Amino acid sequence: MSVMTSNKHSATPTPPSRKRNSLSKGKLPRWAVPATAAGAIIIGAALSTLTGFSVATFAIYSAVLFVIAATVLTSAVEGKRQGRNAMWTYLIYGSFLLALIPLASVLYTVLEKGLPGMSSHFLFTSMNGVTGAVDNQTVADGTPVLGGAYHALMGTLLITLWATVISVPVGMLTAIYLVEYGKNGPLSKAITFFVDVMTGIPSIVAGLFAAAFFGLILGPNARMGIVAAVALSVLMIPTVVRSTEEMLKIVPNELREAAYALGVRRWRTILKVVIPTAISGIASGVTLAIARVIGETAPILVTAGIASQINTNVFANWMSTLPTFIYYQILTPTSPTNIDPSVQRAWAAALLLILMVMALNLGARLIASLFAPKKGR
Amino acid sequence: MTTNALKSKSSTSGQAGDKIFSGTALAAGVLILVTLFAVAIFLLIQALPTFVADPADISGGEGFFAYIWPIVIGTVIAAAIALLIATPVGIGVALFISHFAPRKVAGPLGYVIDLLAAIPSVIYGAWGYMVLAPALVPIFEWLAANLGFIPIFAGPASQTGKTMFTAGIVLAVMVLPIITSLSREIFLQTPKLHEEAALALGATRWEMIAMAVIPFARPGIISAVMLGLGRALGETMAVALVLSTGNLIPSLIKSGNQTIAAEIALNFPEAFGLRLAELIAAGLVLFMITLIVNMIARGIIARHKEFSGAN
Amino acid sequence: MAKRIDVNALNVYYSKFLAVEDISINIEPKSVTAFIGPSGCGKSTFLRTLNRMHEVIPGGRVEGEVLLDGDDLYGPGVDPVTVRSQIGMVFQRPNPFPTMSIKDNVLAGVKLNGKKISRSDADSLVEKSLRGANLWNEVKDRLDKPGSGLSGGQQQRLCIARTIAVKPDVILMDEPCSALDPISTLAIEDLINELKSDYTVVIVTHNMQQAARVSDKTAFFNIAGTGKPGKLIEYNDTAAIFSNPEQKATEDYVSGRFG
Amino acid sequence: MAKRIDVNALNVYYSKFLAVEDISINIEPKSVTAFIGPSGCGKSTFLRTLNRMHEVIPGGRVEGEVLLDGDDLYGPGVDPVTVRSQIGMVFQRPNPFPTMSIKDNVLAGVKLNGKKISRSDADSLVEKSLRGANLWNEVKDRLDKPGSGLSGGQQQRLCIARTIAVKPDVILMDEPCSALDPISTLAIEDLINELKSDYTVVIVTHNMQQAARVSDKTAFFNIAGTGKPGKLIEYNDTAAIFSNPEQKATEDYVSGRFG
Amino acid sequence: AVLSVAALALTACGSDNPTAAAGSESASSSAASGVTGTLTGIGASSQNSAMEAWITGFKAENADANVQYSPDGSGAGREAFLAGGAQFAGSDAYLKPEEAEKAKEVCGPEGAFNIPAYVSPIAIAFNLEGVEEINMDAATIAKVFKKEITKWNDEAIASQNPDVELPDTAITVVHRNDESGTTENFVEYLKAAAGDVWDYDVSGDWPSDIQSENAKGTSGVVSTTTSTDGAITYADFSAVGKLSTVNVKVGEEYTKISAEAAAKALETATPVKDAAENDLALDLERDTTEAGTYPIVLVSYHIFCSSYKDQATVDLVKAFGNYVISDAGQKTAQDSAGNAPISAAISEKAAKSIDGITVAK
Ligand SMILES: Nc1ncnc2c1ncn2[C@@H]1O[C@H](COP(=O)(O)OP(=O)(O)OP(=O)(O)O)[C@@H](O)[C@H]1O
Ligand SMILES: Nc1ncnc2c1ncn2[C@@H]1O[C@H](COP(=O)(O)OP(=O)(O)OP(=O)(O)O)[C@@H](O)[C@H]1O
Ligand SMILES: [Mg+2]
Ligand SMILES: [Mg+2]
Ligand SMILES: O=P([O-])([O-])[O-]
Repeated sequence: MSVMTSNKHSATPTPPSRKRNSLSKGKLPRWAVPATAAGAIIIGAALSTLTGFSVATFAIYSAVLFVIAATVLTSAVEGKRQGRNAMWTYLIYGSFLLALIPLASVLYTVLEKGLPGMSSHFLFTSMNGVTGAVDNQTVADGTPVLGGAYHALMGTLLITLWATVISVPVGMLTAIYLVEYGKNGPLSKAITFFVDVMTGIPSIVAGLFAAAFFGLILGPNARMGIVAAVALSVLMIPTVVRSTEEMLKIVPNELREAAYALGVRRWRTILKVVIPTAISGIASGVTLAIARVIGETAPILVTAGIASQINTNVFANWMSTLPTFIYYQILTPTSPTNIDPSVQRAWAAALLLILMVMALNLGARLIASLFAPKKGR
Repeated sequence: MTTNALKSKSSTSGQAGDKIFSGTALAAGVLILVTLFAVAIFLLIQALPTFVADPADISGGEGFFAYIWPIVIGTVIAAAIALLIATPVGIGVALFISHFAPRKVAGPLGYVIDLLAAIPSVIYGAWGYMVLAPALVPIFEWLAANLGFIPIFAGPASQTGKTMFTAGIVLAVMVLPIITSLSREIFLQTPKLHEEAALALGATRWEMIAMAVIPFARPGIISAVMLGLGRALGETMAVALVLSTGNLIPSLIKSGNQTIAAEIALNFPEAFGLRLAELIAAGLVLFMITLIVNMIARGIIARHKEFSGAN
Repeated sequence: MAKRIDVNALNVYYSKFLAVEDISINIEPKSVTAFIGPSGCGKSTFLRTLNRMHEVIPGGRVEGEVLLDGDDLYGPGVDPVTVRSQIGMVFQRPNPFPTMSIKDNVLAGVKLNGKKISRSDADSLVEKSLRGANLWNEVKDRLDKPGSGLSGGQQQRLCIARTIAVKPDVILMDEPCSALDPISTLAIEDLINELKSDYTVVIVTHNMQQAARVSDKTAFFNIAGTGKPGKLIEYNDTAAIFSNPEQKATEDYVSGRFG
Repeated sequence: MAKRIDVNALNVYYSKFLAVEDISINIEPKSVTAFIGPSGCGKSTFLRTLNRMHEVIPGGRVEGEVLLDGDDLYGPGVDPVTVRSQIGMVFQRPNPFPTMSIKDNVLAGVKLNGKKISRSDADSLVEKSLRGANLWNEVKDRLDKPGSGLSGGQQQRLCIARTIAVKPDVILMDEPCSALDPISTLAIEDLINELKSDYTVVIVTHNMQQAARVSDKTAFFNIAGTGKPGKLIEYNDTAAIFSNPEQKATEDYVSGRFG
Repeated sequence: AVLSVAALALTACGSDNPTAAAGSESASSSAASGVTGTLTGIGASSQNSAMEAWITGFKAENADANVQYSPDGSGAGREAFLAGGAQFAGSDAYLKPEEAEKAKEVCGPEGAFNIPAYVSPIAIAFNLEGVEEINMDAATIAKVFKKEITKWNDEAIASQNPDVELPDTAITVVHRNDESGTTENFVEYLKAAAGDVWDYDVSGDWPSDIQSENAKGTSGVVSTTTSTDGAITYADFSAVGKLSTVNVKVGEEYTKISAEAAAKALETATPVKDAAENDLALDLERDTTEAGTYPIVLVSYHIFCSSYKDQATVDLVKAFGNYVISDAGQKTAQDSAGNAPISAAISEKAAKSIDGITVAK
């Protein structure tokens, strides 16, 4: 029925009497989608103004209108299936754009507030000796803010490193047990189940547990980096196990069989065939797990204490991490009367933490791409 | 025939490698069980005073149950909002990266979304009350004015925007990368054979996804959502900073409600004695919630086991 | 229902690699055409361009025209989905949907069309298609079991059943019998003969006997060397190709004297 | 190097399902034995019990004995890995390792077990194995490229090269040529003939001509109906099976008059 | 791996002397006094800023000594102290009798004692455009925070502020959502001074019957109040920033909040009944009528053991405890935290108590 075809095909010898391509009948012209989008935006703006203009309602109205209109239009012209396809396509694009909003907003906030505080002084000094009086003085004089996050940066690196050293082997081995050895036995079912339960341990509980556990061994309130690392491990392990398990599961059995048939031992098959095949997914899982705990505050407070000095020994004395640093700079500013220096330090530290995880992410991707299944010819 | 030549000595040394490896793997699994068991014991012992105490001594004065159930509901509400938003969006984003975005940009895009996981919860909290909450106030007002007859949107809307709804959104943003990252990796692993089978039958891209990709990835998606749920249930600092807490109320756009994790974080510093036991008991309850939810999820996965995607 | 296919000067690329060069071929409706040629010469690649499955591979693209009853498959505004629902395909490796039951696998393509299909119609379509693929007897008791629990040959026949269930105009088969035993192979060959009366069938095969048995016309592809593109060497009536080929290479190949 | 295989009263199960029942067969060293039979009759299943690959499938188990030069593969204390390094296997579906280059795929059996091998030894082993599998010329310029970028037939030959590289005593092949063109098929058949002088070869095939061409002895398997176990119907010299079978079913099958 | 490389690369280049560049304090001039070791304290966050100043000042005088303090909260501090996990606690409340009893387990038969170390007035702060100062009596404050008075131009407020033009803005009460010493002291005042209106129990938790806006921590309530027109809250005076404050009616006059007025409140405080001789726990007279006194004051204590295991610890505790209550200590805290100093009389008594710390037998 519809004559909206845009197929003006140049004449070709065979067959002679051809007017238009029947395969392209009922296709929306190229301009239709942008036109619908424009229309949706205009009507969205109008509707939003009617109810008191705000960017949010404007965006919501426009997006909803666009998806409905584009779907209906595509359905009418190209058929119901294409309509449904179009709808889901727009919804999926939409969900991506939607996810970008908070990301952009958070990143903008962190950059805007954190950049002014980023300096080499901030990066390479601790908070040792920086008191409210110092902050009051800098505010009064208008000089650059003193004190930095070096001690917290070191704490974060070391504690996270130790947590990773503990949880990645344990988590990956557990996942390997579940997928390769467990064979759905009662033990592996129990582990799978309780690993899921473990994901729901509130972080503070993990901290209290680690503190209590080390308390039994080392006496009350033994706070140091390694205790925090154990607490973080409790939080990290389930993520590592879960993501590794899922990635191992989708490695095709054919590959395992191919290796077994070559007389390769099971553990070598796992290490050399299964894991490399799944490494990209595993690496993102581990990165995710690290990212998940690197920003933890509550469990660190009760396990590593707080320090304003540099401490690079996780087995003795208190330690600060970037999140606890941020937390205290915001909640108990160094100078209550002049909170700006503290706020600036907090956001700069947040920016630093994000940059760190970004670097980590890049590193993980690099590792993954070195091992990942080779593509192409 | 006297001895079996296949049982040669060289093989026993090789077998040791297998034994050690599987033994280590088993040990790792058992370690996790032991740890969890220890956590449970720790929680039980520390929480015990709560259950033997005089109900009048418990916060609120009416016993532990009366104290805990409103925040249990609050926890469930917050996690539900978070998952209701994050699950479809997360899967959508994962699909976008795995099957819609041009290959060249898909990698970096995934990376960008993963960045959301890198932001510390304190920062989410700060962003939540400084940026998100004020931005939501007009929407809450609109909801109260137009949909106020629905109890969850009953007005008057909060003037600061620090509501359950806001907390739910912050949690959704926090769990989004967890869901996205895991589902994306699985979507990318969907066998090309099956995708091509669907396409060759004349499936549109969406139909191909519904036919080959989603069923293949289903158990993985459920795992991803479970991981996200764990985070949503257990998140402390962000909720503590974003939510204007209070008694349990149905409206999501007024201040009120509380979650277990935030209750613990907010009161732990000043808690001692029985109050501390109460908070730990609350942690125990959260533990149980996770247990129950996971049992349900496992049930769903098990029901479809026969049709699992592997091979 | 059957349609003719005319290919004009088609080049097929994997990114920058030209895998198949300058193919022109006319495939008659209601006929069976066999593609033969040594491994790696681009038979599968070329076959996949006939229902636009080639572009599914990242970097996969074509130059030239493929006309289905005169309509260019690659014309502007042509939706590959329309193309593929008219031109069905059976792959070299069996690929049933592992998450679907045998029955749902057969109905997968039919259900796509969104047409409501009654239970009894569905059942009879399933039976007809499975019988057509010579699989009915083996699976009739376990239609609700997953398709992945079948043997390799059974899986391949399931895929054939799935493709014929949607009644396309053209059916492309990439070595459909390579995993089958002689009985199933014969059944499939019978099926191809039957299909011919309504559909256009194109089949890739390594089995000369099979090509000789089932096809009306045969196209011989060859490749000059690694990294070189595959080319269509000769295309003629099957009888001619096997008994009286024009090209030396063809003769060598069909007589097994090649290489 | 070649070893004999004696199977006594072997039952093969998938969990509770008895897939293959009561097989007794003696396979001579330095011979080629072909397994033929209709799809789903348990050829692959039985073949996999000969190098203990069957137990890799969850629920897979056997009853009975398989003797390799008199030693029971399933005897107590026998390490399946030892068995598999002596009895190699090529699968129905090509399965190169996607993370490895072509070269590493060939060396997989050696390298994955952590054996040290000098560069030049490795290179010559790769060339020898690839030549043996008739793939050398096609891939010699891209040994460092991933194995997954090859055509189906090339992949299968790569898998054959990988298997012969570890120099097993017995080689099991599950339809190794089903994805190959006649030239490669011929090459593989030549290879099998060559291997015979040193190894024991067992091959599953759907191709009667192939069985007739390459094998010394042929075993015909059949299945009474769905859900029934597969059985060994007749086992004899290939010539006898094809020209003068004892059983009616065998005769029907090899003459294509079956079913 | 990435982490470890980064860690190694960075270890070499950090500095513990951030203030050196500005030259405001020289790190090298500290005198070696003989006290050594690390003193661990856990407790109130209210003292944190002051504590940072004390630690810095103390270390400047005692190069070989270190003090670490974790502002986990008063309850956590007392809990840790009683479990032997900290040598002293900072607490917004003195030890309760049963806690004092328990302290004997870790501190020996003499138990522990409280020293007021940090005093700070709690401001009732609000954000109302164009209004700088407002007068309220206790009952009005209680009614506002109980949400019985909901408008800024309510008659009850207007009658006390004839000179102020009050807008018709709704009052948004902002309270702490975490359990807090600030809340406890504030509601203690309301209960004492306006008990007929404020009929809730005194506790660090805000009464759950009053549903209102809330936020975590002093900085949380201040920032929420600052961004909400018509909001009112209570917070440590040093932290209220740009917010306006309420003048509280004491006797017949309205007292404007100040450190001096707060210090005065401390002078009128009475020692806790039945306290041991060395214990300086105070009960503040919240309903005082003495003009010029600001009664909403938070006193935060340092809790020490009467005896410690070894001489080194005793020396360290004594040195630090004495520094805190010394004029120099109180001055440096005031410079940093903006609190009120303790009076000379209390300082003198405290010094005596601290000097009485002995080595356990
Ligand atoms: N995904 C791909 N990317 C790049 N090159 C490819 C890809 N698939 C196949 N090729 C190359 O394209 C050429 C033709 O491959 P094709 O699979 O079409 O061969 P074929 O004739 O079907 O062989 P066979 O009979 O073995 O199936 C070969 O050189 C192959 O290596
Ligand atoms: N993993 C499995 N689980 C359960 N049953 C299986 C499994 N694999 C195969 N079977 C069943 O075992 C029987 C024998 O299968 P097998 O794959 O050995 O047949 P085959 O003779 O190799 O057939 P083909 O020639 O098609 O490859 C069939 O009925 C099949 O359905
Ligand atoms: Mg092919
Ligand atoms: Mg088979
Ligand atoms: O010092 P606070 O107890 O009010 O946090």
